[in-house]
Amino acid sequence: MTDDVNAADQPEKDQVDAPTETQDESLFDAPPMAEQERMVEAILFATAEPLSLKDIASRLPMGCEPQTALVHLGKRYDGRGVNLVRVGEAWALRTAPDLGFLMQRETIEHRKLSRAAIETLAIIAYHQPITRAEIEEIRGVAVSRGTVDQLLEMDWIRFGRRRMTPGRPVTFVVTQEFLDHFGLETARDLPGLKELRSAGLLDNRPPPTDMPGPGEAEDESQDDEEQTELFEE
Amino acid sequence: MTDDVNAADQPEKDQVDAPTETQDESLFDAPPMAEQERMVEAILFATAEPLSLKDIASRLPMGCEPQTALVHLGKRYDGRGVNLVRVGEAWALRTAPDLGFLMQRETIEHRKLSRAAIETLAIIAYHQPITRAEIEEIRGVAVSRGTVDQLLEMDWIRFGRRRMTPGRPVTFVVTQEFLDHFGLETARDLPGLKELRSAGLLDNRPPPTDMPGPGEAEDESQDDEEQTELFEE
Amino acid sequence: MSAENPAQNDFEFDAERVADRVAAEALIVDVDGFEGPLDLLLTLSRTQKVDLRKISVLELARQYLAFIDKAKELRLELAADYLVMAAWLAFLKSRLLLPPDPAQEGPSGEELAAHLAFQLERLAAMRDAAAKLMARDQKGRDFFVRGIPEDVTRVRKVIYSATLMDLMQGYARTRTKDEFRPFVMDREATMTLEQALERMRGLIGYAGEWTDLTSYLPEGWEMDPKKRRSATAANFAATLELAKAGKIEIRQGEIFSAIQIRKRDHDG
Repeated sequence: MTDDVNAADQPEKDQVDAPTETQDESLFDAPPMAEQERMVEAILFATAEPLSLKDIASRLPMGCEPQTALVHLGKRYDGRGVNLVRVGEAWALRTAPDLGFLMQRETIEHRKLSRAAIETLAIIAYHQPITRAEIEEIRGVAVSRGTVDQLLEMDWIRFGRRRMTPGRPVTFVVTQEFLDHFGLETARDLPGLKELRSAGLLDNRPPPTDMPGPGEAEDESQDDEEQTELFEE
Repeated sequence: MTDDVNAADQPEKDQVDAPTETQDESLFDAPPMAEQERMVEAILFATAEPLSLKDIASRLPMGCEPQTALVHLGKRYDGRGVNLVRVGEAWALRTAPDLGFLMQRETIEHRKLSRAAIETLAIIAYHQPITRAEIEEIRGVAVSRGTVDQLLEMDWIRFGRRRMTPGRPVTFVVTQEFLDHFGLETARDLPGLKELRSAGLLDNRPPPTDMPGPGEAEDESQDDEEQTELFEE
Repeated sequence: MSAENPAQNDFEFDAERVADRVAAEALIVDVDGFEGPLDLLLTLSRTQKVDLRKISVLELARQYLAFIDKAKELRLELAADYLVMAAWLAFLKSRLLLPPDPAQEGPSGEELAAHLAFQLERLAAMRDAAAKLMARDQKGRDFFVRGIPEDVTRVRKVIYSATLMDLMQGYARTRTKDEFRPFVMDREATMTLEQALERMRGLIGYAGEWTDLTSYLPEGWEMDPKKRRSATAANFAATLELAKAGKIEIRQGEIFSAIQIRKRDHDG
């Protein structure tokens, strides 16, 4: 950062430095540079907005060289918890970017996943890899972008291979994170429908469609294997 | 001039680096002390309010030693345009008082305090914890509700513990904001406190009977204990 | 000027009173400026031009009373505080002037005077301390806080949760295109413990001899395997309850053989 500051400053600095020699002998007896640096430091600390060189100069006693003082200050704060940064044409002291995490305080909120998200997730888990069109077919409703995004963001699903079908649609699969969350070793550990039914979790009535009906009407021969395996009893 | 600045820096850096090695061996993989110092610097820099050691620690990674970091930081800012100051049990960065003249634009216009308010404030600061009746005894007049309200509103005084005397009167004490405002590390640093105490002028000397006064001569004699406690050195 | 001794000649005494009156007149202009009688007394004490510790309380009392007299003369409205203080000072003055009466109760004139002097000194000290306090470097005037505070931002992180059951139910819902219906026991073929117990309590009075538990199965529950299982289990649980309550005895010859019960009070 110091380098930036210095580099950026250089041309201007020369201009400002030039009159220094004459300035020192001037009537106004400017404070020593170390003092000027202190002053610039205090001013930048206390002001509510970044200050231009002109602003700084206008606050300093006559004969000061804010430009030079800024270079010193920049060096002094180089690598510190606070840095001298240039904001457009102005200067400010800011906390170091790498310490931004100290300025945040996380509040964690637990929320139940929406029904749409659970259903989508379940379909992906039971039928992976599965395309969005397939999910919609199973659910009978469109899958909102938000739902998929949420599941992706939670790192419970991810994109799988593209289907070798027209349009090469992307597929979704569940992640390791998903398995960890639900305490599963593999997606195959998910109970099959028959188990759900015999465990009394499902109505005994025969389902309206063939069970399990992976992929339906689609020609994804390469997936059928996994799929069948998944629901085999 | 640049040399001065650098030279001034050098020894401080060495001092700060020193404890790093031992730190690295600690149980909780705490960041090196130099890094902790940067963090404390950033945290204090970012806020206008003094922060307690606990506040600071709560924002640092586990295993950090803010106390030590503060010592290093205090040294680093010693003599700078911004200083590390202690405010009661808390810490803050404040511009050096000798540079106040540069900050006319930042100057906050305080509501002019009445003579009664200033006196009441001083009496509370030097005699805390003190009841309203005692303040009135000292000033020889009733303390108006408005005066106390104003001081409370400015956050310079607050209610302290109740007195264990008949009527359990409430007491007043000064706040951290009071210390911060007047640049006091602790209430013990009040100007002339020692002299006043040794002259016996802070003694709680109950008036002989029949003395007139708005305080109506209440019997609160066992407060000396608290008083001493507060100002003990 | 501060004459402690009351035994002065009349002329001096009068001159002093005149001076007091002049001073009082000057003060009276500013009567609103005083923060109570103690403040007035402190101001008056300044006119003695001595260290507060050496103040003549008697003299002060005289000055104060002169002030009050003057105020009355000018028909000025004075707050009650001032009059109370005047009365008290008049009393103090007499105490100080008269030889001490050994029979008198309470603090002596000197003690009262000393406390008044202490009060004045303390008030003056507090005023001085207040001035010193206000003369200190002050925040927002002499030193300044961070101008661009970067407040701690609250980052709200939402953690969504779902259980395996949610997942399975969700799947079941989509696959059956129907609401998930939790499994409900078919009450038709179930006998509860309560029902069996109720029934057994009624029957047990007749069980004088060892009787097979199976014979207690209610009518209509013996044939259907589901019903029989449920009734047997319920009856068995009921007999355990009754045995526990000391109502019956249970025996079983060997493992898997018939369980028999009988009434407890029939000794066997």
